[in-house]
Amino acid sequence: MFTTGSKFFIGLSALGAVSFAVFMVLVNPSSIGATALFGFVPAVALAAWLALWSRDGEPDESSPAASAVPSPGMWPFMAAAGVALVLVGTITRPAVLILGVVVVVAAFVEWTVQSWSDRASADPAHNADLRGRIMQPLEFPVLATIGSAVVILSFSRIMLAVSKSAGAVLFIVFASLVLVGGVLFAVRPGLKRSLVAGVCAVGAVGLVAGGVGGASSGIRAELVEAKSEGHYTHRTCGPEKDKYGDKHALLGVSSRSAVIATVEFVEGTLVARVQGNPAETDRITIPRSNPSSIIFRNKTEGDFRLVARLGTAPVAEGVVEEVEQCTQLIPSGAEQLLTLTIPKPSLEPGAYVLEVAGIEGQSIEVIVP
Amino acid sequence: MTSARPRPTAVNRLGSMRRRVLPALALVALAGCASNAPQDTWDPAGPNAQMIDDLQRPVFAVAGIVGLIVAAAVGWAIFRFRDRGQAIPKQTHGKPVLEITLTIIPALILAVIGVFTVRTVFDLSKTDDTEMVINVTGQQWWWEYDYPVQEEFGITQPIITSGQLVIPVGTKVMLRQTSRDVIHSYWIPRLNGKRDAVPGRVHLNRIEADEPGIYAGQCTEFCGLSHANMRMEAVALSKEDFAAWVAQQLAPYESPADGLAKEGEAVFLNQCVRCHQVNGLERADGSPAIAAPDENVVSGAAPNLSKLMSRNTFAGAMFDLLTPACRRDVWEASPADFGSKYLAGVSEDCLNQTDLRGWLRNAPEMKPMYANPALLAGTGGKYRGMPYLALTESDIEKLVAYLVTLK
Amino acid sequence: MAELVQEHGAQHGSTGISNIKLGMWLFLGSECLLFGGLISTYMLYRGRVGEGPTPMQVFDIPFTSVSSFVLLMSSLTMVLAVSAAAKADDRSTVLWLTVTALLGATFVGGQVYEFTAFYNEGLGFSTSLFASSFYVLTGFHGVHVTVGIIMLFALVAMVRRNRIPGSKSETVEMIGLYWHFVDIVWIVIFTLIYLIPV
Amino acid sequence: MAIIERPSAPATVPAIPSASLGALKRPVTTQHGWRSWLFTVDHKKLGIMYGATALFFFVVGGLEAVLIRLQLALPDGRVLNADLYNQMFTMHATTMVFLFVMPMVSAFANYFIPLQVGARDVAFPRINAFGFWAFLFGGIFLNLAWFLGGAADGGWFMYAPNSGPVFSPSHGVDFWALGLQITGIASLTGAVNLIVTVLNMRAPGMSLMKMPVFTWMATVVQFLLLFAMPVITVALFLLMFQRNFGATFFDVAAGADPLLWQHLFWIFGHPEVYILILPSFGIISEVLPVFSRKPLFGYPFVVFSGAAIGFVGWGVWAHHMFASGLGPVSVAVFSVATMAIAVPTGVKVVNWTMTLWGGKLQFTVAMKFAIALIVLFTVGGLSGVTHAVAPSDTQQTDTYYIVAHFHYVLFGGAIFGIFSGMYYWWPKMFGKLLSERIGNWNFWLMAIGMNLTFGPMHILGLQGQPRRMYIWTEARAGEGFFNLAFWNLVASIGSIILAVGVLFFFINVLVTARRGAQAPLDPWDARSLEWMTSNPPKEHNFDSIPTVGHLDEFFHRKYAEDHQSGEIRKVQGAEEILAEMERNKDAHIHMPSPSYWPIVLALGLPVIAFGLIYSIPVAIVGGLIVVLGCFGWAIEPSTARDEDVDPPAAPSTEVVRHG
Repeated sequence: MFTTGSKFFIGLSALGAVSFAVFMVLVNPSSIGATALFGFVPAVALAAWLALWSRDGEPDESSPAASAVPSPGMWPFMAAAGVALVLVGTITRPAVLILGVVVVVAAFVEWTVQSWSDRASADPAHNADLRGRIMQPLEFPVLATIGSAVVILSFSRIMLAVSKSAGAVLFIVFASLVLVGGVLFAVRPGLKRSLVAGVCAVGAVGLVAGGVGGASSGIRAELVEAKSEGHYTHRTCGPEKDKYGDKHALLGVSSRSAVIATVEFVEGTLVARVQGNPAETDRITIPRSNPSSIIFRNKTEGDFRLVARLGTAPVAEGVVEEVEQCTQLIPSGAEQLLTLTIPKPSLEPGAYVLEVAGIEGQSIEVIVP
Repeated sequence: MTSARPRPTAVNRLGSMRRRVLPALALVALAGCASNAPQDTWDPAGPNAQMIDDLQRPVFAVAGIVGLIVAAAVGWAIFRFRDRGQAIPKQTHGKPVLEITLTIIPALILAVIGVFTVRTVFDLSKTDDTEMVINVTGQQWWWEYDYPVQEEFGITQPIITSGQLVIPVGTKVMLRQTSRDVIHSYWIPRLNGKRDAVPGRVHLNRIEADEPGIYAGQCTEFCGLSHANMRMEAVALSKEDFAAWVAQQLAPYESPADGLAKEGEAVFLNQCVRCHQVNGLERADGSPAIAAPDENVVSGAAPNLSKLMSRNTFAGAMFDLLTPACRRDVWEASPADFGSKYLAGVSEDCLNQTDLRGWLRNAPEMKPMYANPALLAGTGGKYRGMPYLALTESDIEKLVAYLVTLK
Repeated sequence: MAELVQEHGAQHGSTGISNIKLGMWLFLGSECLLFGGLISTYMLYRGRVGEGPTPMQVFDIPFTSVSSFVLLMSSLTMVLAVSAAAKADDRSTVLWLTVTALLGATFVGGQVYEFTAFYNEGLGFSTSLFASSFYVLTGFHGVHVTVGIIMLFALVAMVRRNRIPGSKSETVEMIGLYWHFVDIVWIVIFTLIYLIPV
Repeated sequence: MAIIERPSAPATVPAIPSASLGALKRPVTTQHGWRSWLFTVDHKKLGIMYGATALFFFVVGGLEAVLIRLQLALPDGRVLNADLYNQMFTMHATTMVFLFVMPMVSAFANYFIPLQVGARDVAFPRINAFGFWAFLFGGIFLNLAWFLGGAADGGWFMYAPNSGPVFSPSHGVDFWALGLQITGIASLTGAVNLIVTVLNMRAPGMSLMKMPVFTWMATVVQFLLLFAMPVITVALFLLMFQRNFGATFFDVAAGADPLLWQHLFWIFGHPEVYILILPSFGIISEVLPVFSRKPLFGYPFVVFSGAAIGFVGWGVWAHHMFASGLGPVSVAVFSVATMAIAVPTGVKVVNWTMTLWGGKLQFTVAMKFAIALIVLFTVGGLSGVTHAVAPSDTQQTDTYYIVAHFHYVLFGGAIFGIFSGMYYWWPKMFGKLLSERIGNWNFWLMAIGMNLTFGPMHILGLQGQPRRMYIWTEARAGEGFFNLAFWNLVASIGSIILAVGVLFFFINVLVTARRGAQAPLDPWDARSLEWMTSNPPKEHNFDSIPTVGHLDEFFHRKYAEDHQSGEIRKVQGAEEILAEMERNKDAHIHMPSPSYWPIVLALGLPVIAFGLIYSIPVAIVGGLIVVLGCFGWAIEPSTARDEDVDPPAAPSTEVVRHG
């Protein structure tokens, strides 16, 4: 029952499975080799199954000879287009190359099955049914996935390329078009099929074109700048306002926060309370090398920020830099969490302090034993 | 489960029940139990553990009685209603009144227990009358204790120690617990129930010891490879002895004059200071030698070894610094002379040379730790616990001579 | 849950609800707990931004409002699809299912855009607790919408080729339940994450 | 619902052009051969496969337990090293909970719920098959870690941050998290399936309050699973993202709170305890009445207390965290809530005892296991009450006292119930009675071994020996002959006796399979619907679906009460009842056809998981398998025409497959 072709592929697949197992145990399961072997096994198994099922492509002897005229198909064209994409891809981008390979493979699979089923019997309807039986379980998911991926990707590329406000407008426009189209088609059931198909095709092409255009023009300048300059991740610890970092400071932290101490700036004075001791203090102890979270709460009119001055650290040979960590500028009535890890003990008093930026004479000593 | 010690006044009224049912049950239980188990949960030695004990004894008694009743009922049913050829019984589906009664009775018992439980929970969580604060930091696989400045106890600068927690008797001590790496749990059964030490949080745990002595404990939250070896001991000293201990800890560092110990100091400066701090130790150029441990160790710290020989244990209380005979002498000392024996520290004769040398020779072999360089990819090369240092025998000789001087 | 579709068509059992619909209801009950867990995680961590951006620095409320509205509209079109299926109007069913799927895809496209923008503004997956819990919560929702889109497209294919055994409207309704659920979850997420200031 | 002929299809539904799609035809529906098992969707076959797999994992988990006890028999044990010991106790718990007790419950539930409610199969047979394969592959995946660098070593509770990438650098925890994720999917699908079956597919006349107690308890469990599984799913996802994708959920340096894991874990973990124990309550509520020849005492109380346990079980999770620093208010609340749960549990114990009371007791092995459950579970329940008392719990938690407690509950409770069920239902499943003689050895050795192993742990724990320690030291063992060293040794000896006791069960199975005689139709003079069919049941369960008039329907058909004397007399035997059912055989019985897709779909899951650990492209391959599997499944009708199966099956006269 096993055909020659299938035996070859089955053997190859078994060999692949064995080498995958050996490779995994002896070499390293996370290496690229293991991955490749892993992909190889099902691929060859699929080929084996195809060979087995199509009896190596020999026409079924029991059925009358296949129709002489093969059904018209677009797959030769698709294959050619795929090859073209591969060629373009080799000189431009790897993504295009991969797309081309996928198209070529898909076209060949479809083409093979199509021509095989054309020869299966003399009855075209039966042949078409046969083709559908094998291809539909593959086509459904592939088309659904590609369809949604195209919409999602094209759309997000367009949005990234245009300006922020234009993006939102575009979003509304696109969604409205879809909706309006739906309503239009629904209330006019008599519309010609070709017209509907045409409108949809124009929409799809437009979307893809937009996506390609968006992708090639790149993301908008504003975002590129935010990334390269670290707008929101870089914080200056002075009393002045950072243009980006201090915009929209946090108003509160979760009430269930696990904190080691609470520091409050009440009417111009800085006070601390440590976990387990309700009394106010101006000294808190933090165990060395221990990530410790402190809540800073601003109860004074105006925006203030808590700065932890954590001594100095060598940045290069002979150069030391002050180590400091800070919250954002916190508006009155708001709070923020500051998580510190201090690796070295504070040998002399005042080595580590918590201060409010721009306020003199108010500080809380941090003792690291 | 012996408790010969006189107990403070009964905390709750459930106690009265104890007098009637306990003797019988205690007799059964006593027969099967070890005597003097160091971590016995039924042998309280301080008011917190006592409060728990006063609650749990009646609960156990009630549970035992209920258990006996059920067992007796089942046993009787098995005996009485076995198939002796009797007719098929009437197909009754139950008696709701009986059902409801038998639902309400346990509910009532539980309600009573619940009331006392809630009261004890709140009594145990009281912290406002704390007299002394100690910060406790757990890490793989030992405990660090630091005593913040508390003038009333003569602590004028922070004391950092490990392995043995030293507390004055009759003093309400609050442990502020946290952790540097994973969750640990601090448990000295004879002083109080356990409380987890969670990284990023501070948990409060109040203990108080009635009498001088050593109270054993053990980390009870699974914390990795050497969880079983993460032990601790609480040492209770009389108030005078405690003052002496504080003075001893605060005494300035004395560099050994010369000889083997002096050479040992050099080895220490060369090898050990990378992780271990000895307060007051200075390098040859007069600069203070400060450990920078977070560069090598995941949890970021190694035990502070100042006054090492004033403790009785090392390596997370896994090994004794005392020989077995000397250890027994300290552990079994009467409350009256315990203080002086403990404060004497480790003399050269009493030093447990075998374990200490073994430890210096190859620590990971003595205690399972993630110190194998081959397995450190996940931690970026940082190890947990003490690594193998490849010290020569002569270095070990010198180091032991030096360590003995750290008193 | 497209696989549920086929199982036993539309028999009505002891409860009067068909098996597939009862099964879907139960599954959605379970999903509530899944999102409950993720939302709790987010609520616990939402203020913990560390050195990274805060929510209000990156959020683009007008945009997200629009995309939420689009998702809501897709619920409406889903209802139209169900009613078309109940009237055995295959053409309208297919049409409204497609529109629903397209609106859903638009929403997911918006989310992909949003994530990319946030990433560029410094909010990486491991930047802070807020970032991790935000991406996991909204990402899970996005995955649910995506699965829904694939289910809708599959349903379109199956309706067109008459592959649905048993009652078509029952099946469309079951997928509709899932779709409405995903929408409702989004309303909760949108309110908690975007609208309530931290 | 595979039973009833499809109601007249709406006019809009055209005939399906070709029932089978895809290149492969459908697998055959023969009753024999490996293919009949691999592609089956029959709830009975799946039940047996669940059971066999679960018992295999029981042996694995048992061997792990014996190794643990050998290591701890003497001080400073050298059988295992610390690393291996930590893996051992982690995997012992994981295996026993997720790969033995839970699937064993699935086995019984799968097999007997349709039979007990009078249905021909479960609501979604293919999803049922998928559930089994997902469980099997998940279980294998979990244990693969042993061969790929070491199993998980963080304890089954896997507390963060000890389970993070820094503190557990091997891939063990990854395999653990993803393996549990896969078995979790299995549990979830099973839960949906069984609840729909119970709610929607009961035989005519079977109201909810006429359902057998096992079905009731199993249903409560499915609801617990339905709502508990997503919570652990979230926790496992967070852990997976933390370990493999650099998320910060449990990273304290980023400000995280490690207690988040504990809450998520125990919100799942506590209902999980009831998931493990309630089915066994159900089993013995079937066994006790049968062998007492008396209905269950207070059926509604048993049912409602079971449901009450299910509800209250959600509000007590934090009692696992009394020592973790919750604050006195939470501790007090959870402490009281935990005590409240003792009330419905107590109701059950009372009802079982009262069922025995006044009965005509026959001490078969099944009955012995059931009675032992009452006593042993009571011990475990009462020790549970002692640590519901939070202050007392701070002394006991994480000591061997807890180990003793939950083994009395889970071994003395869940596992004894499972064994009771096996002896009781074995003739139903396989048509042969297990030997009572060997069964007695099995029971007594297990009972003695169990008490010797876990009894001393009460003392060990109360005298201060913590759990999860790879060694214990003589220095902390106390003095006297009965010191902790003595009790550790006793426990280890007990574990060997226990293992031998379990071995007798497997001997019994083998002996029965080779030499056992055919069991009579109604060997126990049973009471419920599953006995109203042949042994083993036919593929379609019942020739005609019975109409139910009573709780204990079968009993009431066999026996009648004489109104004058009040005497209970047998009016007809099982043979006559069955013969009558066969006479009234339903004209058309449509059974679902076997399918390839469940196993294909389930196979994709471990591939995805494997890819997440080692290499993303592999995960994509797995994802493709899953997507293709879903579509293949979706376009395959649940029942196939004869010519669509491969090779074409001979048209069966008895069961008509419907195209």
